[in-house]
Amino acid sequence: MSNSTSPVSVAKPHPKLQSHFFSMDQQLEASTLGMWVFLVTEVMFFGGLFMAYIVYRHMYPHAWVEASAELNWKLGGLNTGVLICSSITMALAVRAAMIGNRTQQLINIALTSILGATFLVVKFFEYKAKFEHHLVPGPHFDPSLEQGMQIFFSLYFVMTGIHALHMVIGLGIMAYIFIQAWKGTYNAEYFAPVEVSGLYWHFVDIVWIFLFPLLYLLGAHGA
Amino acid sequence: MSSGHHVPTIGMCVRVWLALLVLTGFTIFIASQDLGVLNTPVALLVAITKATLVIVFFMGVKWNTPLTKTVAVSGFVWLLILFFMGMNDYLTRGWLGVAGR
Amino acid sequence: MKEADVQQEPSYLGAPYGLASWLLTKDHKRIAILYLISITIFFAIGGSFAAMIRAELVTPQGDFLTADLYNKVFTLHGVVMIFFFLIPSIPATLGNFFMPIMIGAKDLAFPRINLLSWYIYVVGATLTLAAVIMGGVDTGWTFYTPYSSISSTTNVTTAALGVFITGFSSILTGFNFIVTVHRMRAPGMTWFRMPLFVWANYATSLVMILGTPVIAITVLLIAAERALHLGVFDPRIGGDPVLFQHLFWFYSHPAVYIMILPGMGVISELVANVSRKQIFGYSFVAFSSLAIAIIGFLVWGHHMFVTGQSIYAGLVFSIITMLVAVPSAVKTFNWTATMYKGAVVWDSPLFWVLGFMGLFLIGGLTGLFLGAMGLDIHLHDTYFVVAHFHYIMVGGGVMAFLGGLHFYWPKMTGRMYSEPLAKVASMLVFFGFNLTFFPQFIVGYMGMPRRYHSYPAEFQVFNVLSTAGATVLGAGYLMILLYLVYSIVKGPKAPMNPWGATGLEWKIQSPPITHNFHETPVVTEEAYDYLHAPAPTREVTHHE
Amino acid sequence: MSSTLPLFPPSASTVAGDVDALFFFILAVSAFFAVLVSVLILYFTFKFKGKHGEAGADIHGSLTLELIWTGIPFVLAMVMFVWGAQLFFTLAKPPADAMDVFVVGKQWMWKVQHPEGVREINELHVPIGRPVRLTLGSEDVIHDFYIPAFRVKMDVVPGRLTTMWFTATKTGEYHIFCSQYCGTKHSGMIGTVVAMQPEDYEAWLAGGRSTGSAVQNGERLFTELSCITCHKADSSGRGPTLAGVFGSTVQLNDGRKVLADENYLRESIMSPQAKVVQGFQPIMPTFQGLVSEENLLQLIAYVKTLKPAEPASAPVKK
Ligand code: HEA
Ligand code: HEA
Ligand code: HEC
Ligand code: CUA
Ligand SMILES: [Cu+2]
Repeated sequence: MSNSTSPVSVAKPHPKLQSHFFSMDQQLEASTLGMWVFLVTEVMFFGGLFMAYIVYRHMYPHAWVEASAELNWKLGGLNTGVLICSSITMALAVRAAMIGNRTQQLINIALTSILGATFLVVKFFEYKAKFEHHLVPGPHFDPSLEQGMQIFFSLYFVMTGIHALHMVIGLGIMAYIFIQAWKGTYNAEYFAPVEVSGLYWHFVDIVWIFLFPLLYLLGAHGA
Repeated sequence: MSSGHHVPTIGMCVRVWLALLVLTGFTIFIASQDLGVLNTPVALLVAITKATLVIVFFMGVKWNTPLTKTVAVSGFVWLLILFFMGMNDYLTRGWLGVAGR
Repeated sequence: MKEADVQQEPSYLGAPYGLASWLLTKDHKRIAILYLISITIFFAIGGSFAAMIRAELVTPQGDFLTADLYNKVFTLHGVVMIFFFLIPSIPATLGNFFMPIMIGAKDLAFPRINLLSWYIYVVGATLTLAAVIMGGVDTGWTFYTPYSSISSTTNVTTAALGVFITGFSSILTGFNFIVTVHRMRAPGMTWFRMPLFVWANYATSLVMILGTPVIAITVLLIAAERALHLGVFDPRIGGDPVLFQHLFWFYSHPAVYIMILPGMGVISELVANVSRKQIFGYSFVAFSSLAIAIIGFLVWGHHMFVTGQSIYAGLVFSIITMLVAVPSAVKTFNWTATMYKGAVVWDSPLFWVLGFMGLFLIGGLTGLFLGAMGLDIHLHDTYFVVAHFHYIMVGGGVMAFLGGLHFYWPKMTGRMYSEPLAKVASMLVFFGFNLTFFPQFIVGYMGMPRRYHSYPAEFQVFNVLSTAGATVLGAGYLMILLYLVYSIVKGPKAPMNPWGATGLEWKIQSPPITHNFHETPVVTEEAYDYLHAPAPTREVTHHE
Repeated sequence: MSSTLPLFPPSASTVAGDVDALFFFILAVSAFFAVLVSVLILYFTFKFKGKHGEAGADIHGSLTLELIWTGIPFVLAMVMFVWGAQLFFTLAKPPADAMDVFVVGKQWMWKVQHPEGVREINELHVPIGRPVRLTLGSEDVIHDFYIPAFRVKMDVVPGRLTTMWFTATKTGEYHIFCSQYCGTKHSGMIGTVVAMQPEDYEAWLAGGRSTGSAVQNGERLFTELSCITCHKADSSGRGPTLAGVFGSTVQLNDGRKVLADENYLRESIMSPQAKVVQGFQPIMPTFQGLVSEENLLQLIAYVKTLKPAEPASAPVKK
């Protein structure tokens, strides 16, 4: 890799240039690279759960199908759509920041947040249904169900729970960049925070893209 | 300054978005068909395609430095290490046959 | 290289004063000092637990502590020493302090995140200490299920959350380092001009970001299993306890390289300096760090040879374990060759280098015994393993940390410590260490299992020797603590370059100014250019 | 303590010598490198002692040397690997004629049952010169059955069965340790192996109180738990006949094929729906919680003895 840093001397430093960087470019590249490295850690974080998923699915293929059939694939599908829509609004928000269009930024960030909140509301109703049907692992778990199903639901709750937690954090970030965008902070010179938040949001979407078929759609052909 | 930074077009965003929605519909549809052993591979293939679309276009990897591309790929490569070396154990537990026979 | 003229500016230590200015600092050097203080406290805590272990094991009966207490003590000893001392030790202190300087940067890429990582560390550490105060935790540092998830009645959840949170501090450090090395190098600082310490920290950071998230999610699963009944490893509902071990060691084996790679980096700096010579085979030493970091991810199953893991998997893990020993061998031989035809100066850093080499060798070589499957059956979970990892982690890791600390102390604090005392202390530590842990190899091969509160009487002699050694070792450590602290108060002022070393860090004043450099340096020479290195300047002491 | 300080554990099994041989080989290699490097660095320290301000020779490296000291350790490491792996195979594959002993670990004791039905706790009597195969199960957490004098050890994992074997060669009493941390009295979970002359062993067996052999007990349980109602000797039951199932390859209804080893039998009883035999409905109830780990071992012992009626079609080789 070639030496990436160059001593570009900027005439008057941008007000958002932190003192330990040479240039806005260097600063932007550092934050995008930083976010990507962070996302690698996120991949591994969810990866541990997927490992457990693979092992137990291999051990209990039948229970997996049975348990998956208990999930509501329609709600899962709806949520997939919701997240995909939030991804395009997020992408448009980043674009708006890059071209310095404040109104578009605000609209798109707001839309993204609303879609994210919708996802969480749907998720809430799904969880509620699981409680009512005694599908939450632990002492109240329906004992008549075959071995392996309880593990499926443990993983279901941990995986979707952590995913939902990421969504909540994402909404917090959206609130922050919304306020900043309101103040007109972002423009063609300085949009790193929006870009980086976008990377995070898309990543959370990707996790769901895998969770949806792996959790919800196994039981569909049987039923 | 940010000359090197690619501004995505709205058209591109919409096309990717439509592709993602279509693929979601497709994966739901295909799940209702019994493809035998192909069930999981097909579902995964669709999911991987969708994820790739998001990574390449929405996350802008396409217009990013080789370093970022490497980083983006490396996370998944490492995950595969975990899966392969781990499943090495689970898939070969019966390797020696029945002990003593 | 004139120096006295640049000595005047206020250093990072003094400008500005006040507790708040430290606790809210974004200066990587101050954060390094915060870390240094924290890990010293944890070393003392972990060391006190070690003292209790050794006191208990003097007699076979188990009469000093109750069995429950003993189990808690060694668990906390392991947890504290690994997660709160050794993993952050070199990267978060020496790495944090010197990596940016070595590549000519004013700071890490994300100073605020750097500070955040220290706060996260403190929160995680506090939670773990809370677990201790609430009655301790007794699972062993490995948290094996189902003991940890369904059998133990101690504060596993709290401790697990503590480890979980601390993991993020490690992740953030690693992530910061990676971005810094890629994006913050000064003009002319090409990859192959970087000091090997930077390479080593870079490799370590890769392990941190790729491995740590997995342990985080794994201990979180234990917490979820205990607190929310979300059982994943519970055999009663069909879970596989061995899966936990896979996930645990996926991180924890690479983590042993988090603990040794930065140490190896320090030794590379020191060995070049004490030999006053270009390092032998620079690129081989640099790439062996990367090789260790990467191959190190493929060997975790060597901790599981007798857990009923499939034989095929065992074979694969064993052969790669043997492979990963080779880059360590390459490093060892290159260090040795560096000393050939050097001009070896007998300053105190030399003593740490020699100590490290001897102990790391024994530790590493005994790893080969454990990596050979048929032999590991006998040795697994005996004191042989305990001796192996203390030789590497304490003999290697802590020796390297102390060596680095002594080497960089003048730069960090601006003060010189007593050279003769340092030499005595290093020898005390070396002999005390061998007396403590060599007998454990023997008693381990004889079959004494680890984590034993009481043991058959025929093993007593070795345990008495070991405890005697630990006393000497503890005295050595205490001595270091005392004279280093004393030097801050009463030590002579340190010159800019007391060891006549190469590298950007020795071209700035001691202690450095807040932004390290007056102007961004432009690098034109390779690392370790000792042919053109300045002579050490000790005279500055007169100007006091 | 004896007057002479022992530095080495007794070697009392057929493999002990082999393990020690590998140990000494690696020890020799290690000693060689440890001495080599230590002597060199000390020699250089004295020989090339320099003063402040001097510089060492201008040497940057040597590709030849790098290749040598990558290659030699690599080759030696591979030798260690192959040797260790070979030994591991020996230790993992019990001879076919081994006598079967069942061991159940629980916090914090070992329960042993001999094939003839004699039981003991924290003791294991074995004849010398005869391979003994232990099948290990756990009732709670992971334990580890370790006999240093025999150089053998195996984890005892809840939820599955593991095996280990040895042939004792010297009479005497040796330690059994639990070598996987298992809670408060982990260090108290110890016992004794008594290796005896075969005739003494027979005498000891005869003197012991037997509660029926494992197979007999298994047969009794097979009736008591009404396995027999579904698993008949012929194919008339609702479940598959179990004759000859052990060691065969079973075709499952989802297309997979699995080897019917002890763990498969165990799983079939504890979570029958995980692997359903082709052509059958998943109607077998789980016996999780109904049979103890010991009973389970007895059931399995019994199932293993079931042989198909006409020997010609036996799927089990040997
Ligand atoms: C810093 C920490 C550290 C490091 C660097 C290492 C390095 C190595 N470790 Fe160690 N290990 C631990 C810390 C560490 N270990 C800990 C904490 C445990 C126990 C955990 C627990 O259960 O609590 C453990 C346990 C452990 C086991 C499991 C034992 C068991 O529980 O049964 C094994 C098995 O293979 C092993 C092997 C190795 C090997 C092969 C290396 C190699 O990387 C060593 C390479 C170095 C050399 C080989 C020396 C230099 C080489 C030469 C001079 C040339 C000659 C070389 C050849 C001929 C090849 N270690
Ligand atoms: C970095 C890691 C590290 C370090 C530095 C140490 C240091 C020491 N360890 Fe530790 N040890 C582990 C990591 C480490 N250990 C791990 C991971 C385990 C496994 C745990 C498990 O099984 O779960 C273990 C287990 C372990 C055991 C086995 C317990 C058992 O299995 O039953 C023993 C027994 O002798 C032991 C001894 C020692 C000793 C004597 C030291 C000495 O080096 C310590 C000497 C230091 C001091 C004595 C303190 C120094 C003094 C000061 C700094 C001054 C201030 C002091 C006070 C105010 C008190 N350790
Ligand atoms: C209600 C009827 C029923 C009872 C009672 C029952 N089984 Fe089964 N068993 C079956 C059926 C049906 C199958 C095949 C489907 C399957 O694998 O689950 C089976 C499969 C098995 C298998 C796997 C056989 C093979 O060919 O792979 C074993 C072993 C077994 N049972 C043992 C037992 C034991 C031991 C008991 C008593 C403790 C028992 N069964 C009680 C119905 C029963
Ligand atoms: Cu049972 Cu330790
Ligand atoms: Cu390891």
